[in-house]
Amino acid sequence: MRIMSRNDLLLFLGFTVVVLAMPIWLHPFGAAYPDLLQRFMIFGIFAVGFNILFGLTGYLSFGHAAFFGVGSYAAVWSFKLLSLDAIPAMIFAVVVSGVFALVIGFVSLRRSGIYFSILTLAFAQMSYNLAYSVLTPITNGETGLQLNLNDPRYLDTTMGIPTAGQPVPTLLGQSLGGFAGFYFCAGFLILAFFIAMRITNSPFGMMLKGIKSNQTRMNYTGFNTKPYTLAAFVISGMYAGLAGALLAVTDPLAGAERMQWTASGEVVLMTILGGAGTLVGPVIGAWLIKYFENIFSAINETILHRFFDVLPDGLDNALVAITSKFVGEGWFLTLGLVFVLIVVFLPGGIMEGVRRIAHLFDRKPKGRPGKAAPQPQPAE
Amino acid sequence: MTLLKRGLSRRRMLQTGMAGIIGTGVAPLMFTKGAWAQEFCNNPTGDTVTFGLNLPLTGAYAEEGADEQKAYELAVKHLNGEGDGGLINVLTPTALKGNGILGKKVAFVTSDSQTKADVARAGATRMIERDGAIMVTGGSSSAEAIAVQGLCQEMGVVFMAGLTHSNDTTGKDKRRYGFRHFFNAYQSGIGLAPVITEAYGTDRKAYHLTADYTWGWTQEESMKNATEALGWETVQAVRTPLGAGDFSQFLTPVLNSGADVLILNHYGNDMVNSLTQAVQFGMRDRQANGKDFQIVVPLFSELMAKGAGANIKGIFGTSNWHWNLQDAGTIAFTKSFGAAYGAPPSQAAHTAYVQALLYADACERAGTFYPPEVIKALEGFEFDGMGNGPTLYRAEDHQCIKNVLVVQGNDNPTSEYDVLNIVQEVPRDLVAYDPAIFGGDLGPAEPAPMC
Amino acid sequence: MFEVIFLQFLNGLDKGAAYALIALGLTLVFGTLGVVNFAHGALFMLGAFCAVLFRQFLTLETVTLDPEKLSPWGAPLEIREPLVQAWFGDFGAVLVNYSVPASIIITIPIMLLVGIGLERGIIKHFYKRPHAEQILVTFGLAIVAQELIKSFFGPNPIPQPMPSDLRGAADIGAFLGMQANVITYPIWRLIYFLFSFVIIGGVFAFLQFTTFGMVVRAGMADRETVGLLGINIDRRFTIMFGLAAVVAGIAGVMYTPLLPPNYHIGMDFLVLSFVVVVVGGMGSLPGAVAAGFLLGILQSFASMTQVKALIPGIDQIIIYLVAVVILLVLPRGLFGRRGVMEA
Amino acid sequence: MTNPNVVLHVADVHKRFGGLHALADIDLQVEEGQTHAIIGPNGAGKSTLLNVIIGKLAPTSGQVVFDGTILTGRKPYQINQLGIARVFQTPEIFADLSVLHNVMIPALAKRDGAFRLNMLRGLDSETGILRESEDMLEDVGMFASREMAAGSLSRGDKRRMELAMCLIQHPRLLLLDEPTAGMSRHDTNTTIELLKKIKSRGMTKVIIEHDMHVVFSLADKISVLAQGRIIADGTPDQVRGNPKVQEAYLGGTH
Repeated sequence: MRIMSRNDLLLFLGFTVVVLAMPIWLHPFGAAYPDLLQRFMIFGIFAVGFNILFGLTGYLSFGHAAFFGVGSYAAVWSFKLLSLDAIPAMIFAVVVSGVFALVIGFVSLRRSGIYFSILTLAFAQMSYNLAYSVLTPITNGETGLQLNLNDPRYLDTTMGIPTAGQPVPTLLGQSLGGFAGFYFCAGFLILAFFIAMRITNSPFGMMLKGIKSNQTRMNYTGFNTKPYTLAAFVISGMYAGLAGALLAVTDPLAGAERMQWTASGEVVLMTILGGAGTLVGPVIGAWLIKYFENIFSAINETILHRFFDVLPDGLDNALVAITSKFVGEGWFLTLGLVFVLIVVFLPGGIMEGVRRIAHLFDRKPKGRPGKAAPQPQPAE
Repeated sequence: MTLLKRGLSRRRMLQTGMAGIIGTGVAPLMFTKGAWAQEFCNNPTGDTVTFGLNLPLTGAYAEEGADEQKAYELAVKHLNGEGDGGLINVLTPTALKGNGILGKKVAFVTSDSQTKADVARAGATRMIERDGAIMVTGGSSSAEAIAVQGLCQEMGVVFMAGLTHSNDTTGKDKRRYGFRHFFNAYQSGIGLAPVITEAYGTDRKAYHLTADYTWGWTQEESMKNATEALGWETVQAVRTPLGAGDFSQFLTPVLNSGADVLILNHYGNDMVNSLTQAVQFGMRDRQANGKDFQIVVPLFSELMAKGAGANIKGIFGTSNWHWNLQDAGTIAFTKSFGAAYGAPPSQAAHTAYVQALLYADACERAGTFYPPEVIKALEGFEFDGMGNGPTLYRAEDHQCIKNVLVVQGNDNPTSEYDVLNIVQEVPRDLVAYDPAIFGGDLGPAEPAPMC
Repeated sequence: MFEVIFLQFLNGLDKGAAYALIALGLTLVFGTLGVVNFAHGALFMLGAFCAVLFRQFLTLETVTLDPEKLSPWGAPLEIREPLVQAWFGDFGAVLVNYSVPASIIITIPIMLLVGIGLERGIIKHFYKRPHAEQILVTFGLAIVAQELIKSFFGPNPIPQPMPSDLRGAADIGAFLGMQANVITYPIWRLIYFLFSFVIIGGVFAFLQFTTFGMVVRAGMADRETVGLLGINIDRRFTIMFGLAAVVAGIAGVMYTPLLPPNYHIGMDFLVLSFVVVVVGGMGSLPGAVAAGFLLGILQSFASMTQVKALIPGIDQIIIYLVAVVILLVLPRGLFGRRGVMEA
Repeated sequence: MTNPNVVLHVADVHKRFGGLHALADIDLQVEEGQTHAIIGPNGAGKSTLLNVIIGKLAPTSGQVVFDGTILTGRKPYQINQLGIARVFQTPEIFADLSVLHNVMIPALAKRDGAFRLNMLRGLDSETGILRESEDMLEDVGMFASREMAAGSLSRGDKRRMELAMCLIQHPRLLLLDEPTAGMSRHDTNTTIELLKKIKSRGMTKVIIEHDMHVVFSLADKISVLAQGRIIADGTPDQVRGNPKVQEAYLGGTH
């Protein structure tokens, strides 16, 4: 029995190499510093998980940030109460967010279409507002949940592991700051990608695609679609929880903002931008948005002047004046424009663009459609 | 892993990475010399040091953030010996020479914290890791300050808090690497309560509307304790979400609650909105319990007063500093800032400017950027000339102890900036307190963490 | 206790009117064009900034520097002279005072143009595309709009004073023959409430009693049949989108004295208005209005201390909680039709 | 009533929509292995009857019994799992997926039941299902287009594929709702051949059809529906000669 087809194996190996080599190839782009690299990994996981629900199953959740946030809170509580080791925190976070997703999914999946979206949005906003106000004893509200010197850490105490200085998460005693943190997250992204790949190519994955394509037919074909959608919802919630936990591992603070609807909207944007329903698309979308947010936003007029240096003075200044509206603080404007253009011209996202370009070079009819890159039809 | 981490964590070269590809299209993998000699986070090896300015440029406290940014830019200029030197000339004692810090020119990077703790922390991380910031400063919400100073403790980078007024910043959440020049809610309560009880009488019933986060809570608690000690009664304290915008549903219950004073523990745009809306509800024309209904805003700023316009007239509050104080430091700073930006500085700008100078001065006195030494230089530092009278950076909790201003909205402003009158300068001995009452633990300075 | 409840009810009506008004435009677009318009909040915001622009224009000043005198902070003293205001003579001062309601005059054509331009330029290409894509493209447009406003007007709210005669509170209690000075409510909020009522009533009357409205309603029910009758329904739908933009825009204008507008105000309203529309039932105008008032009143009452003492945190979640309960009990909201947006 | 060969029994079914009596007193018995056609003019209630059988509509009164099991009140997927498959009037297919996958999905439903969390096994290693699906496509003559996206097929091919999707489940009862509607003559004939072929496998079928040519070439038994009632029942020859039927078809349509 083959573990995966040759194409899939190539895709997986390629992906692994690209991810692990990021500190090298991102260097010329100014993005090879640990914090951003960690975010690339974390939001990549988030988007891959979201894609299992949205891209494969066709359910547009507008409240996925809730699971992300719950994952973060659970991880920080594990650091505070159990141990500074990352592994128990991750397990705890994934379990808690899975249970949370089970409850919310069970209720929300009673409706479909935009009614489902609004239900998930409502649940997420409730979680956010409660985290902000009455749940303050658990979440520490707007300030965010942090680690303290005098946290109990029962597991560490019983095992006699001392902490020196400001407590930070570790992996078997190794600190997870900087590049160690990146490789830790990268391992999880690769694992998450691998599992998503298996799910996509499994009978279960095909059922999800079937549900997205034609739920009526699924019912008349003898499938009880409810448990399938619920399973997809929970899996994707667990992915979000994993991502949230990783964010807490690399930076042990959990704030309520990461549960707000704008954060949910962001993962939708990532997935669509990259290409919903494809495997690598969401990851690319996540990277692109995070890159924009962190690097594009840092370009200031000095850098622009250097860029337009070769041009005559007047033109130089005019160009700087125009372009500066789109970079730095204006990066969000650029993102909005890119987004509109993508939706208008490339509904399948960046992956559709890649495919179209590949098609130009390769006129031969492709075998096996809808395999690694199925038709990118984001359903409602 | 350590080897790789050290090798690549020389991020100074990454700072220009983006510029590199844009400008030249080539990207040499350069490893700065001396990467192995680094013994603390972002030890500056070139001829510049970089400050990380973490500013709320959008969100509820954006006005303060913009003013802080101006102040930091001015401070950097003055530190580098440009401009009129500003407060460097009046700070006593001072080790500053106006040639940068320890001979290195000061540069800065900024990040928009959006008035959100999460974002502020991410921005600080970015500035430390990508831009190699030696020190992080700024912010105008306590949530941001607490989140960022926790991070700075982990990273081993000194954090000079901007505007943060919660008791927790130097109380239960205090950190060895975090320092606060601004005063706090407790001091506001102590300073303000005698003034308002004298003005409005000791038989008053107060209704609190409180921003629902660390600053609001401690502000509410401090005001409650201070006013109740002087005879006031608290009818109700209601928490409102940060950035609520429309406060009408929280204001209507105030009208017939039996209260005759409304205390707005809000700041920034929230305060502008809640105060404006309270006035629209007729609260300032109202009678309750046979007395004129009053509104108190415990923490005031000129920027908020400007935003609230005529609604602010006659309302009491406290400030860290105000530009029309008449000491040499204030005059020098106001002149310098006014000349540069055409408007007088706000208290947020002032505290930001002073923090930048104090950090630079501490480095000079310590003779190194090594954070534990800088921290030692700041702890227990007693100075004067920065506009607040004699000031002590307390070693026990990193809180500055200095005079507190009680201010009142100006009834007859002569310009759009002349919005506040100083009613009283409460001497620092009166607002000093035992650091132990708020608990917390600073944690160790050494070993200095490696970011 | 009565006056407390009465006031809270009044506040609920006031909030509800605002919600209903913004949801009305949203549901108008959905009901006629079948487009889920996430840019609706941005239209509200653009309207608000029409008021800002109008006032900034009216209060343009000439600035001359007086090098002789210095301000207290050391800059040369500025002497400001009103410029535009002076063109209107004595009327200028009145115009400045009433700048917010007066700016409706420029808001209507601007928003109509914006709406029609948006529909012709982008939205019309999305009629046949999936709702998810409509959401995404309009969301992108909303981001673009708000970022443009941010880069021109800055990130901070710009206060718009209400006319001086309409400041302060009206004594409704005394008006209704009750004890004076107990039930008072801000005049502008009462005006906003009445304004919402008039606009909502106007839209209903327009759809109910004009030929144009009848055609549009027929088109809402069955677009193809109306098209077969040889009526150019597309052009009418374009005008409907423009109309929705105008409704959102003037709602934004009138809201500015209550909440100083900044670039983000539309996004803050967006989620809420969507919840209102969905609770009302997608595409149902009466549903949107009813849900707006329902949620407004419930939100206001949930903020009462007595209620919060009973259920802590209820004021934070009431809207979403009601939305969840209604959607679970009534799958298509209060007045929703079957089969709409369920696929 | 107790004919042991009866596999589907629609017993005294009534269906009202508000005031409209869509089905009245329907009693229908389908015998094992037979092809039972239901014909009738437009609006006679044919589709309603089919929807009642398949569980999409609940009857106002009466019940549907399949092989001793009451179908009424069961969900569509449960009814399918009992061995009833359905071809729709407008093909219900997975337009985004390849033809092969369209056929594999029902095969998996047959094997794995209504729900199975089968997510770590690759589709490629489901060799049994794969071979079965390819064989089935060969049977219906669609093997060549197995990699095409189903949505891009011609109408006739979609219908053939949908038939294959049903046949691969080896249902005991197959319901066909106008299997040749909108087809060209050629496609209709191919479909008839196909249905004849599977008839030899002994599968029970209920066909709703307009096209008399199709009905008379396939059906063993015919029920004629008019205005919600069964007006005639019998072999093709019996029905052909029935004056009531002629009236319903000729006189009933103005």
